[in-house]
Amino acid sequence: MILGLYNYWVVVVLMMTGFYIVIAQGNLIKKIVGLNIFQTSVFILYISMAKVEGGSAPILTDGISQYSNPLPHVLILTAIVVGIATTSLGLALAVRIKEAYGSIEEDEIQDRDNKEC
Amino acid sequence: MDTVISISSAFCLLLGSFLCLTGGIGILRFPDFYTRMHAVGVSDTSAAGMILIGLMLQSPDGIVITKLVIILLMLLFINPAASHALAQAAMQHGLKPLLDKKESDKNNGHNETAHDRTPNEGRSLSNP
Amino acid sequence: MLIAATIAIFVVMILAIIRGVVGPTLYDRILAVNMFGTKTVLLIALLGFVMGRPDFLDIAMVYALINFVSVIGVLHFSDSFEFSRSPHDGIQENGPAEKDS
Amino acid sequence: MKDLFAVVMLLGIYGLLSASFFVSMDAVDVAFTEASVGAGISTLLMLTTITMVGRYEHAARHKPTLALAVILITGALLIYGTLDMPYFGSPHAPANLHVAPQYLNDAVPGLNNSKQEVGVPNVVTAVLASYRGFDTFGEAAVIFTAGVGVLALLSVVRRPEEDAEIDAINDSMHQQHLILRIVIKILIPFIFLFALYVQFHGDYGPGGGFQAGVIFAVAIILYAMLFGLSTARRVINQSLIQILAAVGVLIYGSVGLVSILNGGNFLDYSALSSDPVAGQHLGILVIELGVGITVTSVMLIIFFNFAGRRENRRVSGSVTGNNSKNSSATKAAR
Repeated sequence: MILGLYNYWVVVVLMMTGFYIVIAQGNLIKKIVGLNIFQTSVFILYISMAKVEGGSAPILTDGISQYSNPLPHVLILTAIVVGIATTSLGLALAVRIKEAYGSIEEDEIQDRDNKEC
Repeated sequence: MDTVISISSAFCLLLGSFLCLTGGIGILRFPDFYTRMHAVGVSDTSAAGMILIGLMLQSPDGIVITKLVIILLMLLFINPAASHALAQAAMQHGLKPLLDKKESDKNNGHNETAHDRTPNEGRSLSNP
Repeated sequence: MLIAATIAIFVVMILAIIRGVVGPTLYDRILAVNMFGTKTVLLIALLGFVMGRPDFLDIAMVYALINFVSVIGVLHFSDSFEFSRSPHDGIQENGPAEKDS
Repeated sequence: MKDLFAVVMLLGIYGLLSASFFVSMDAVDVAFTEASVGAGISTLLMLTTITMVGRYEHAARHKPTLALAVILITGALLIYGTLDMPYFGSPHAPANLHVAPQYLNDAVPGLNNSKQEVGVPNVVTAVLASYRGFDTFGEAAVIFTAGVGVLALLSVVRRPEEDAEIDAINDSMHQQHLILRIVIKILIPFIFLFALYVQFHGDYGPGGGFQAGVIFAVAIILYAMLFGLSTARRVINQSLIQILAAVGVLIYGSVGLVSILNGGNFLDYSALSSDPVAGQHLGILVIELGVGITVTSVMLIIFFNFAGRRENRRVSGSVTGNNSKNSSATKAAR
């Protein structure tokens, strides 16, 4: 059944939404939000690949023999924390750009750069 | 004993879901912010309490019950405090409740201006 | 019964999202987020029971906490929001609420 | 949407939603992290940024057709690519066949006659801290670097006379928050207790250094928001947390060095003790502690710098801010 692939389609739609925001919006904060959505779509891709039919959370107890795959969980767990670190770095850059240029809109920044050259 | 527990747990869960739904409909249908907040603030806390009690009755061992009690206590602490802070902030920021609107709509236009002016003046005094 | 409660909470979450998207004022959105957070706590507690492993209630606790923190944070920052910088300040605060009636 | 505030609120809802998705996908540890990070800290940081850069975007968008075309083509190609992927939830997917069963077997004592290597029930913690210890070391270093980066970009030199002014603003603003302050005062010790539980219970349940670090940081951020930033600065010394951020990474690295000195490989915890399993337990505990310290202090560094920058701007712009507030009040009164 081709419908068994629906998780990937959700991921693709989310990823493209984030991608669209990143390339089509001029506002830097919105671009960071777009990157966040893109990032989350990758998280969802990994986590949905780790799910095993009939499996349970990978914390061992008696009486359960089927567990989901723990490896993608580990990768994503660290990726989330690194993601917040990079996001905060991006936001810090946005604040500095606002202070230097007085705006966080892409084209206004471009205009000012062109004028100064 | 088992049947009593399961029936009462089911009752609690159903009541909780019903309260939840009323809160959801309330947040969507009520006309202004304060009424919406009333709907959410009241139904959220009681619905959460009901559902958690329902779960407590079903839980297999002590540690789960303890955790549920902790969650319930946290919600009982946090929800009213958050609602209070929210309402206070909204009030201080000058968001008016929609109290006089209906009456003044029934009456003539003169009344409306009089009603509108009073809260605004109060605000400019309190918020110089 | 657990399933029924889960579905009810799902429905309410959708309603809260609608209010968050529509929400004419700032505070409506905060309220929607707060409500959504509480519902998430309940949903996770319920999901633990539905999946038969109710020992993961720690997550629900974290949610309750984080929800509170974010509401407080939003209020703290919205207090000092520089609304005055925007040209349509008064309209944003009063206009839509009156339109609703 | 023009209102960036609404965008951030919806992002917060999105974070909560994706976290509940992770729970339903059995990834409890990930959900734990996403809950505290995605829904809590990132929303707060975004809000702080918005208060600094302005709430509304005002540029008209340029033609989105090209962007739309690009994403449609890319999306179509990606969907075509998924046709070869294994089905959702299939136990025979390649990702589930290679190393993962071995990790699970190693953790279960006596299953398939495997020797017990790590002996930690939470497989995620075992993989995170032991099998992929190098990776996690790298992550800790990345977080540390991000903290240093934010410090370099946003740190402000504070003049003492401004402090008094900031204090005055804070006092006037926080008079109203009496109820919240009391609730928070009651709550904060329990939050710390809970963070410690998450930190040291990570071997047996969901949790670990990353999550506990964030919870610690959240408690302190809560305090800083309600009692004023300078009060929190007095409680938690700025240079202390900068040192602690480095100390966390150093703890992690030195565990690796100690295991080399004991005759093992780098980060091979079995060498830490005469009993390999006890050594693994010890190693995992210590490096989780290191990760927790690093995450806490980096989150605090980030928050304090953002908020400190914002307060400084507010003090310097307070005159104009008051004027415009008055004008808007009069406008509303008219």
